[in-house]
Amino acid sequence: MNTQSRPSQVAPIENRVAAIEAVFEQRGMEPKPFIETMTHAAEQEWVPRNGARVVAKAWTDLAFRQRLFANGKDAVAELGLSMPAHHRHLVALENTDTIHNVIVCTLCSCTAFTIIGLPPDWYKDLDYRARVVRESRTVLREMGLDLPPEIEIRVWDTTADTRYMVIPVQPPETIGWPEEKLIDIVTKESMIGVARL
Amino acid sequence: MNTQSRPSQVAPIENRVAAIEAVFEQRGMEPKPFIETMTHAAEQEWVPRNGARVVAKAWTDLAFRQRLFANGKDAVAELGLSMPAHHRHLVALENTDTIHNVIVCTLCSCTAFTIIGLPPDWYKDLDYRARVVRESRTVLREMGLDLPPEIEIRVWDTTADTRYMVIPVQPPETIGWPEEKLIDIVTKESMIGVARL
Amino acid sequence: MDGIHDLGGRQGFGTIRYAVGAPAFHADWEKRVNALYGMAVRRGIFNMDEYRHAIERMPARQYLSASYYERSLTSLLTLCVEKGIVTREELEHLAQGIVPLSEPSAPGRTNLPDPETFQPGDLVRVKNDFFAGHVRMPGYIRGKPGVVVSESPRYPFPDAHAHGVEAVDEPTYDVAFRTEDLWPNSADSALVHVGVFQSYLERAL
Amino acid sequence: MDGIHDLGGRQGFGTIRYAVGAPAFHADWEKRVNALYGMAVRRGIFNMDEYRHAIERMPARQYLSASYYERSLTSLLTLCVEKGIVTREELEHLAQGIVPLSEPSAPGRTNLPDPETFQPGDLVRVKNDFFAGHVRMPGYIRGKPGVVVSESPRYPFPDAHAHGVEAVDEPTYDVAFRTEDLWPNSADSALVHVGVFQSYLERAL
Repeated sequence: MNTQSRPSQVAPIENRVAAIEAVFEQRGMEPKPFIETMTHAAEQEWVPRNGARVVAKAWTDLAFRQRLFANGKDAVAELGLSMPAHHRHLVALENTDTIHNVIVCTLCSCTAFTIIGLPPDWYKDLDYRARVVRESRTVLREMGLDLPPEIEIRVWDTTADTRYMVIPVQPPETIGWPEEKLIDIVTKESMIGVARL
Repeated sequence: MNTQSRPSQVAPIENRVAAIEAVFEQRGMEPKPFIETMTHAAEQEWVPRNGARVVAKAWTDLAFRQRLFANGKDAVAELGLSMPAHHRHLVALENTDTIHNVIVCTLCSCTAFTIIGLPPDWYKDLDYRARVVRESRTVLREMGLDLPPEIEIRVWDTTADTRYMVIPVQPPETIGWPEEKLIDIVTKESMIGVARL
Repeated sequence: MDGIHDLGGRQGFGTIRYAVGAPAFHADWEKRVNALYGMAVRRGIFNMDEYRHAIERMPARQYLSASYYERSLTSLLTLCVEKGIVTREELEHLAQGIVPLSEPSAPGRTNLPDPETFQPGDLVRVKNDFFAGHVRMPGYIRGKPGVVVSESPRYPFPDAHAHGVEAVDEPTYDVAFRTEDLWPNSADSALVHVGVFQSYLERAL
Repeated sequence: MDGIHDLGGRQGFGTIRYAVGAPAFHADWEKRVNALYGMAVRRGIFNMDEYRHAIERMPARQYLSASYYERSLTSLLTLCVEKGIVTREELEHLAQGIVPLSEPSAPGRTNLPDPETFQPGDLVRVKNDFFAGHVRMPGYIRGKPGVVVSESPRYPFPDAHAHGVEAVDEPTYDVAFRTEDLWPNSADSALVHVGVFQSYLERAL
């Protein structure tokens, strides 16, 4: 390609990514190890099991549960879990027999990703962002969660840098289970609030 | 193509047009002569010269001008011009030295097309529809019409089936010209209101 | 419906591709689409409100990426399928490919209750009204105050007429809104005149 | 800005492509984009508000047709050009093709005057406020009444922070809105909780 003339076709997306990576490389920013570290974190460290540990502990340890609802960020730190500096607050949302919480970010796709994992594709889709604030019950039903009419819905739109996670209702048949076993039953979807357990 | 299985690619647009034309043909609706008639009308009959005749007459015939502002549809009928049945009203908008009118249809792209001609491409573009109601002076300036601050802008959003046309200010140097010569200086753009003469 | 088509006042759009004497058509198929939908209206297969609504019912991404006449074609094809003129399968067989159609419609509604009659000069307010079907109230005037400038002939109520619902024709009013009321501190100063159906209006207190 | 990104409550969108255990990434380049923008933030090339705003500044059609990580990449590239890290020409040379970027930004603003402090239980109203720059007030709460549920730590005021404008951090309030107030007769009944910056709120009378 002649650098003097502007190209006529949009560059393939892989080329565009490679271009900025090359720029960072040339500027001495050493992007490769950072990409490796970040990708490892995204895939191995920021996993829904973090949030599942929080939930299981909140189910089994009443004092922790109270601390979690009082100050989520401090409480999850007790379990060795951290959040980015700009996430200054974590609000744990308590589902009950009559209240169901669900999380969205209508303006972009913010989440407490270090705790509940990076958001799944559908969470970032325009359809979920547009619809769940206005048609929460309908959308949840379409997603397989048909809530009885006596359960109220609370939708949390992540518009500031406060982050949310849903604490699902513990299934009654699991009362008394050890914490480790409880961790295994908590799903990412239940912590976003599009599923109950 | 096997009719039993669904196709996997979107059909080219020409194919989709040909498909519905073939259906109309099969149903005995005889689309071909209709297409010829309609296309002839769109290209030869619904021309801005119609509106230009209305404007030139309004400039030169005060009684007609008054009838035009009182009932646009009846007035243009005097010149042998007609509008579709669902266009029940034509409002002529008088530009003055202190008022400038401009037409848009934010919800789709409605126009008095039999009078001022089918809308140009940019009139139907999302950019014009989104911007001209909120940033009228800026948009007109970008389009080459830099209105002095003492001229007020009135934007007409065509949301019902009433239709609009702008009657531009007659350029002072053309006062006294014969109607035929005046017709030649009236542009489609000036009757939409994105230009003055 | 609060669809993506309701563009008035939305920001992030760009320079208008303006040229004096710009064409209405860019391809032969566009002329044929323009004629074919006109033929369908002439034949009574659908009316203009149904036509406009079927455009609005296009999936948002398709609406924004399609050209004007592709939107027009999608409406024509959708309504011909919905009205039983042809099946989607037959269209796709004829077109040798997928034929994108609009989404199904929400139910329509009749004229709103307790209509008020207005005179030029009356202060009015657009109702704080939301409706999932076809509506000709652009979102930017919802709840906003304006002044009645004149009355137009009666038209079919679009919220009914686009849905095959029986309704009476009703007056539309030319209502002038100040951009200072529509978008405070965030618009060029102007009056915006909108043709507003009687059902959408209430007297301003 | 009242951009196309402000999707909450907009109609015409479809079924959610939901699957249990759905992935965050679909391709290797997405992971690299996620890391590279994170690196730029970590290095102080831009902050999260600038990042979000540069996504919103994408031309509307591109915004709606791009995938999540393509939007993310476009923001990263735009800001690296705007911050002088690289020129568009160099990017296009390296990428061997056109590199779509976002549109320029409108000016930012500082915290709004006369801030009020609220307590849980207070009735508030979101100001009828319009701003062409970055704003974290979704359009669906504009002018609407709600109840303060709690207060969050102070955050940088996004309308300033996204534009390099000096401003003080300010409280955000968890405000609960009834869908009956947001979209009367046109929504599933629910409470919608939004994190609202102090500058956007006024006391409800």
